[in-house]
Amino acid sequence: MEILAQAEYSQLAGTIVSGLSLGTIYALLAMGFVIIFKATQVVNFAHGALATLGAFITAGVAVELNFPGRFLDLPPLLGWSISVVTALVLSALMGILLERVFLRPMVGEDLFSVAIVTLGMNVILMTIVTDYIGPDPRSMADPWGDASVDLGFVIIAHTEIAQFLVAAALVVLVGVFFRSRTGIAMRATAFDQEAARAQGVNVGAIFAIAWAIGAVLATVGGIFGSVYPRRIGVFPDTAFLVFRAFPAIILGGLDSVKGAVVGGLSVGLAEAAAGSYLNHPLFGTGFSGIVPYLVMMIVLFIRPYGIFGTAEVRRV
Amino acid sequence: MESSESPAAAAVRTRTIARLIRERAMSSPNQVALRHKDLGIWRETTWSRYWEQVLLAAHGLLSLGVDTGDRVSIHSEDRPEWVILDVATVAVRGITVGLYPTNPAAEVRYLLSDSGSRVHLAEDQEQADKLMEVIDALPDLERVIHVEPRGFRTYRNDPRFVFWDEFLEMGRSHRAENPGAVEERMREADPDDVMTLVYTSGTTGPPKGAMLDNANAEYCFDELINADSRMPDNIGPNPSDEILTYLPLCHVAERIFSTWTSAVTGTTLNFAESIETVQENLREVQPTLFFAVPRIWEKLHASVILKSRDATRFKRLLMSLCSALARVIGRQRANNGGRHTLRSGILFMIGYPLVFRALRERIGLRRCRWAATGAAPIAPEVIEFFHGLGVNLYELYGMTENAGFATNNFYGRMKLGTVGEPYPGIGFRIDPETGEIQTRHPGVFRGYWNKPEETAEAFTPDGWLRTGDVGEWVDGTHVKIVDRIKHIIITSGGKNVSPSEIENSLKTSPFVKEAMVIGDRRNYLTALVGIEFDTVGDWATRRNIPYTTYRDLGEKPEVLELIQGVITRTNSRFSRVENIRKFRMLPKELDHEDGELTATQKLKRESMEEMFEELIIDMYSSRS
Amino acid sequence: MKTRFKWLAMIMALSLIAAACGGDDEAEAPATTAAPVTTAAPATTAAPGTTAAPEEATEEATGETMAEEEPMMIATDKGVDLEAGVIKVGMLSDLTGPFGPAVNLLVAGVNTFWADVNARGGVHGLMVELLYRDTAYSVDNHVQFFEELRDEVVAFGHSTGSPHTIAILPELAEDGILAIPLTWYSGWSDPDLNANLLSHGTSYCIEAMNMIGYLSDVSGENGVADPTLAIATFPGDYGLDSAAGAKIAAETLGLEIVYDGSGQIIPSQDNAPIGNAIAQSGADIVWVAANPTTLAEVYGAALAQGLVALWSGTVANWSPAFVAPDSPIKDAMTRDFYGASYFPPYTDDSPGMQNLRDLMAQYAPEVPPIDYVIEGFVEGMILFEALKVAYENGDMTQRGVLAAAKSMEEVDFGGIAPNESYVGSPNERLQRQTWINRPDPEGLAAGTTAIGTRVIESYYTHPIAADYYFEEACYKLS
Amino acid sequence: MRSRPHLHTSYSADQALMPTATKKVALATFLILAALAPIASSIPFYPDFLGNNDWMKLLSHVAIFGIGALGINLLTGVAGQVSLGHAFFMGLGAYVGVVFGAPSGDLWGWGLPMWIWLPMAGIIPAAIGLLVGPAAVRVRGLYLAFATLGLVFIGEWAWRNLKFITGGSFAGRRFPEFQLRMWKEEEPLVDFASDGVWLGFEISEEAKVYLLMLGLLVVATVLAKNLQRTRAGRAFQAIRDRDIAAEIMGVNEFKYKLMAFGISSAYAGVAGALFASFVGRQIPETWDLFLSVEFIAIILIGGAGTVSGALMGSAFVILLPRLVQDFTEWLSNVIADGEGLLASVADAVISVSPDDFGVVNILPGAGPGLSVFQLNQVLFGLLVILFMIFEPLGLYGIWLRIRNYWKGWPFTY
Repeated sequence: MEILAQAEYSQLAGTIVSGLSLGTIYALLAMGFVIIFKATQVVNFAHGALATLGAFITAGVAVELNFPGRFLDLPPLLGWSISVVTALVLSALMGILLERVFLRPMVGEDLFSVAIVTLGMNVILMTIVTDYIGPDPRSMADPWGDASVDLGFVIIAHTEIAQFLVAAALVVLVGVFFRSRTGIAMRATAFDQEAARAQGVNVGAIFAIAWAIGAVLATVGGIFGSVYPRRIGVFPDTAFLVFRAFPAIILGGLDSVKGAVVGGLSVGLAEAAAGSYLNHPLFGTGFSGIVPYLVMMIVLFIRPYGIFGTAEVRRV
Repeated sequence: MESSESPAAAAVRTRTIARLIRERAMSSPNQVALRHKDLGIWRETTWSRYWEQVLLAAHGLLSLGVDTGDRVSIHSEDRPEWVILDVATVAVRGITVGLYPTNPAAEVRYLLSDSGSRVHLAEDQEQADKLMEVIDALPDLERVIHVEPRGFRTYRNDPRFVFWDEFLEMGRSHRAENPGAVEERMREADPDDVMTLVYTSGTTGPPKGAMLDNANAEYCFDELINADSRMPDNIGPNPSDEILTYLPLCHVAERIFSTWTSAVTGTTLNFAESIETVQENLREVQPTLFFAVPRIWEKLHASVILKSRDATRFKRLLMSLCSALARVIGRQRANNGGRHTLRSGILFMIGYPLVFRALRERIGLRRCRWAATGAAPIAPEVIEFFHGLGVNLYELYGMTENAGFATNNFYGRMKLGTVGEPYPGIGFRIDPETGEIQTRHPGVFRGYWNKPEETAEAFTPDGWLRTGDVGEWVDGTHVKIVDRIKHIIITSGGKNVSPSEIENSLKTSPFVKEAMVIGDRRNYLTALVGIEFDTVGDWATRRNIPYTTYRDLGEKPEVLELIQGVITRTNSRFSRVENIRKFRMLPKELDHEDGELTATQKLKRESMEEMFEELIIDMYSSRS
Repeated sequence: MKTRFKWLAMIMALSLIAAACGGDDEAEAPATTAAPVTTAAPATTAAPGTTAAPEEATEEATGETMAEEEPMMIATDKGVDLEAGVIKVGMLSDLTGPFGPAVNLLVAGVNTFWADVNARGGVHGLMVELLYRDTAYSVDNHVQFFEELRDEVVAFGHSTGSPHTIAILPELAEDGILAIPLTWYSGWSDPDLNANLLSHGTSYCIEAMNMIGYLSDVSGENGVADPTLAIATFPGDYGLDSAAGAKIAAETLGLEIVYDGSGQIIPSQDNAPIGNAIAQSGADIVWVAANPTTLAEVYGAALAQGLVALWSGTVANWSPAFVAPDSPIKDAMTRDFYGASYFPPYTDDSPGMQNLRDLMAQYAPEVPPIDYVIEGFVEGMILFEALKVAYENGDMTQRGVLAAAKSMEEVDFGGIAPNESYVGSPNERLQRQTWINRPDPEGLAAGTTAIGTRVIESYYTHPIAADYYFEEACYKLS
Repeated sequence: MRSRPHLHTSYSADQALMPTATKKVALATFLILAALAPIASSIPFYPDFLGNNDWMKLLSHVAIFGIGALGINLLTGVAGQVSLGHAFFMGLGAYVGVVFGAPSGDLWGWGLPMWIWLPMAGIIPAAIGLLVGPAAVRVRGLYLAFATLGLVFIGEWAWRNLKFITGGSFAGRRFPEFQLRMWKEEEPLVDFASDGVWLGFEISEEAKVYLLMLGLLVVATVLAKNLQRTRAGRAFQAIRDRDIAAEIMGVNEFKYKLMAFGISSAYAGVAGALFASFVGRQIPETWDLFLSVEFIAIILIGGAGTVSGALMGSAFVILLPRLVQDFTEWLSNVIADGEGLLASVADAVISVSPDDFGVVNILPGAGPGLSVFQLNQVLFGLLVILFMIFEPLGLYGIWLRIRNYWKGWPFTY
């Protein structure tokens, strides 16, 4: 009896851990998506490609280039961190480049036309990334390996702990950023591009910053989506994480960073819970995968603009 | 029905327009007689329905007690009801009095009291409001019919007002009680019955109502409208022709060209929505016969030039080539009496598929087989241009007092710069002393309504009508109009100058809308110029010249320079004494209601000189 | 366009490497060439009799009526141009879809094989030209490209995907065209399906039987008498066929299935709950038929929960990245994993494999030493044989090639794969051998193995598989 | 009035589908030419390749997607409700069709004739669309797009699990063939699923299917075009342009949005059923998000809100990959035969042999750089992007510009 209760307890704990682990990845991807949308009015269908590309760049820097390991003999965590930061800078530049080349000409165009452009970007990026990744997953060479801590009732991998810490730090950083001068300028731009421009905000720079932040967050999400225990390296299917993050984005509200975090975590928890508990044959195969969408649809029915989303002002 | 009458009776009978329309309704009841645009759709009225409506309206008039010789006035834009009431009035031997829709209240008062109208048609609230301002001064006025129901709330309890549909209802019940009453009245019609009073626009003095009787009209039917020879291939107007009615129907030209032509020859009348939409309506209707005043031709001409400037490089190139082509063709034709020469024919075959066909489609004259201009002088370049496009445009000359009957450029014998030859068989002469044109024929009017003195003045002692226009013979066959007698400028140097010739030359520029040449008893000529706001505005926008109002735009140095260019160009065509030395821009757009223009958009020179006295004094005093 | 986005639609038997025996008593097989020797079944065709020595055979068969220098009369219709000396072969490949990376390597093998054949005179002097079409693993593209090539080629060198191949079966039958399916679906043995197909290799179903049987023996040796079994697979023919095999084995051996996740692994979704569930079930043996990333996901989750079991799966699950030096699961995998494959590894020392390695080095030096290319060679060899026989039969029409292919009695791959036969009953032809591999991180690091495994059993057939009698597909595609 | 195209004497004339004789003649010519494609080789000056089976298939594909695009165009282009749920309704239609039309066997199938299963494939999705509609009407703009995206995932889950209908994930099932029967007779009245002789011409199976699809497309187009000029069609546009204003003017927003959902779903269902039968076999994964996105791309590329845009868009999206493929094939031939400037330029970026350097590797298989097939994909993505950047109004915008160029002749407006 007691053993059974113990097992149930640990299943619950395990579910919460894996739900949070999934949720933080969703939250990171959703935050990047929302920041890009908010600042530039672009629905970025290439966000999955950004995540994959970022993770691939990380693998390239850390493993193929072996930077900075080839020059310096640093402790694994420090060395790897430098690799990741380097990769993040490269990803940010990539994001800026993409925005400048493909999306700047579309400023002012219809939302969905712009979305189609990002879809085209997605095709191009994914084709190239897939070609370069090749047939096998590319290792992230993270310093944690398969190490884990056993808390008795639940086992947590070191990568998951790192993931929680990094995600929390990034959420705080984004929060701080939005209170900075640039962040306020970005909020102004999101509110009214013309007015922001009139106030002397360099809207082009804001777009670039938004894409840089979006690409960085996507990369971090991509990295954590590609390490143990989730994966053993980056593979093109990392991109699919973003489609799974869509309900999180909508749930929180398309233009709410806070919503992205809350949405990401709740969707991750709901999905993990469904995976653990809703496995009766009646639910069929893969029910947990649609739970986020069900939750999203119910929320939308009650709050048509998501939990934290701004209700669009309807004018005649 | 007709045939049942005795030939003797038929001989006595006069062919009024009412009778002609009844005949049409009998012979081709289901053909389209009228077309008007209602909520975007051209509604059609057949001849039988047309006649039916006329009959109801006539009965309605009878029920209102309209008697022989009573005046029925119509104050409305062109619309079927105008024509129906007009014909109905003629049917009951009444007299139609037309008012310009732009007539302000004061003029309404004058016209109605002068004519002593008993029944009045006020189209809509606007006209009714004008009427109501002055109605207390109109003791003769008994009933007011209105066509538009909207806005008549305030007059609902006024027993004088009757809505058109109710009016027809009254006619219907009157007909039920008195069947054949209208026919009876029609049978009594006499050639001497005055059928309409056409008020002259009155460039000087108050308008005078010219009386036209049935005999005048009948002469016009036979000799003018049915004169096949004036049209290409000797094919006169016929039921397959389409006419666009858009000039005020109270003007004699439009009445002859629309109502009368349609009644005599069975052509279909298409009513334009308003004068502003003429260009669009033209494209829709693509009339086969088209009469327009010079102002319209100038506008069409200007729009072609303007739009081609906006076109893409290739189209612009093509257009400039084809305009050059059109000029060559036009000149060739003009020199050949309006017919093609071999060379112009070949050139036309090149230009037609490339541009002319599409261009004519765009301006609405693709199917136009005969077009005319009159009522005011026109620049020869414009006629030449349209001839180049293949539009047979002829200038003709006539006036209210002679039922539009004087000269015409007959097909194949046209001469550019003239108003054509006198109609065969009419009395036509140019007074050798004054150069005034005088006519005498059965179409000449009976006299001015209630104005025996003016009537007497209108005729020479030997009974010829004084037209007031100075003319001269060209090649002994054609007549050239120099100007109104009263407008001729005699400079202090003693030279006679015709201002309208110079003014028209100025107005060929798309930038000039109005021009008035001044110089009577002065040392030199000057001009007041009004710009075409749209085109000059467009021109300014292209050059990034900011402007606000009409006045502001007109006073821009760049615009002054532009107009100076136009004047310099015109000066080069005239002798030195006819050159304009100075000019000033008109500070406002001229308007009928402000008294600067007549209802037919002619300059009221005297009032203009009064109004812009300061400008004129400035031109003759300052050194610059 | 749709399928171009379908990155993760995974499935299919990525099982691209494999083997099978065959090389036992046929020792005389020529060691110098990659081309195997075939004997055609004499009765299957009305064409002139063929033997292993084509030139002489032709002369004999045609007798004195034919002048020696006069060329043989060859019937052709589509895809063969005798004057230009070209044979065109269609390739319906997933080059940019979910299996693109693997299929591209496989295709490198195919290209190398035919480059070598053409360099050495082609098929009786006819050069073989391959017309590739990228289906991106979509059924509608597959059908469309089939239609595009249908009248251009003499046969299809491969056709990726089981539902895809089944979709074109009616048209294949209509025209009598031959195709080599690039899947190892057990249903290909069904006479209803294989009339136009030349399947090869051990099916997913039998592979699972061999592996479960083997692991049950290993468990017994380890002292676990009644091991419990957990199954987790993709949906579709690959996953479900292989799950069906595992279940047949479990039933025969009386193993308890404590977790049945057949068809539960969905590549686009979070599969960690499956790993958690397997960990909860406490299974001793786990059978997975998925792909490397989803296996890693399931395995990672179960491992994080502390499960230690014998993990096994098809070759399509395996990636050298598992045991790469910086892999987080290198040690655990080395401890836990058993892999099945149906041909020997690239490093095998058979003469055929030696020749293959030489050719790869000569024609495609940039391609890493990887087992996928073996499948490319196997396909090429089958088709090469079929074309040769058809030529010798004097009928290189589409139907002629099909008939020739279906008459091949013993196709010898020179040790790079088990021999295949295309005559006889399904059960006589059934391939039952499996190679059993263990992870080998040292070998990978040292470069002695390309794929990070070493063979522990060759030509292995567990009694369950040996006794298996084919009646219908283990998993039926309707 | 003959030769007076702008003189409308009634509203029906004003709203006529084919206002001018020129338009009628042009359309009739186009349709006749399209209908003659199967016998292209026996018509002089007609591009022969169009009659080949693979082009017949491609053009049928275009027609089917055209029908589907008309549906999404109605909902998204005309009524302004962006839906990513189109693939769901297409799948639904396909499976309704197969249940009604496929012969019974291992999986559900009632073996009813085509005149039943095809309409049912429209009716039942329309009914489901009406059921889903009320929820969707509440949600606006992007949120609606993502809400309907949920439908696709729920649909995928359903198709995966309804194995007795769909055949299961990555397994799929056969779909009924195009055959016209009165009832369940052995011999079909008209058999589109086998080669035969029609009017003395050898008509292949593919060509027959093409003719059938062409006919259905014409019917679907006429219906769609007709709908746009009805009261409902105008109401849709009013809702799209200014929903509140429309409501104030008495347009019942709820009713018309629902109606748009229903009709669009019916089109999707029919297109789905046709597509499944056309390919012959479909796996549940066909009806995924990317199919929906493809349709949005079709109408955006074609020009949202216009019937001709929907058709041009589907032709573009379906035919572009083929054209890109032919282009790269031609390019590789140019390099292979190798003389001239183009060949050397192309050679610089394309590697034709393993030891050659270049961004693109013309050989399939592993090698340096992108394979030619990957190049196709990149080009496709690039073309879509460039298209949207340079012609945001879509193909219809281009058509409009060409038409206006001539319409305004000799002016520009």
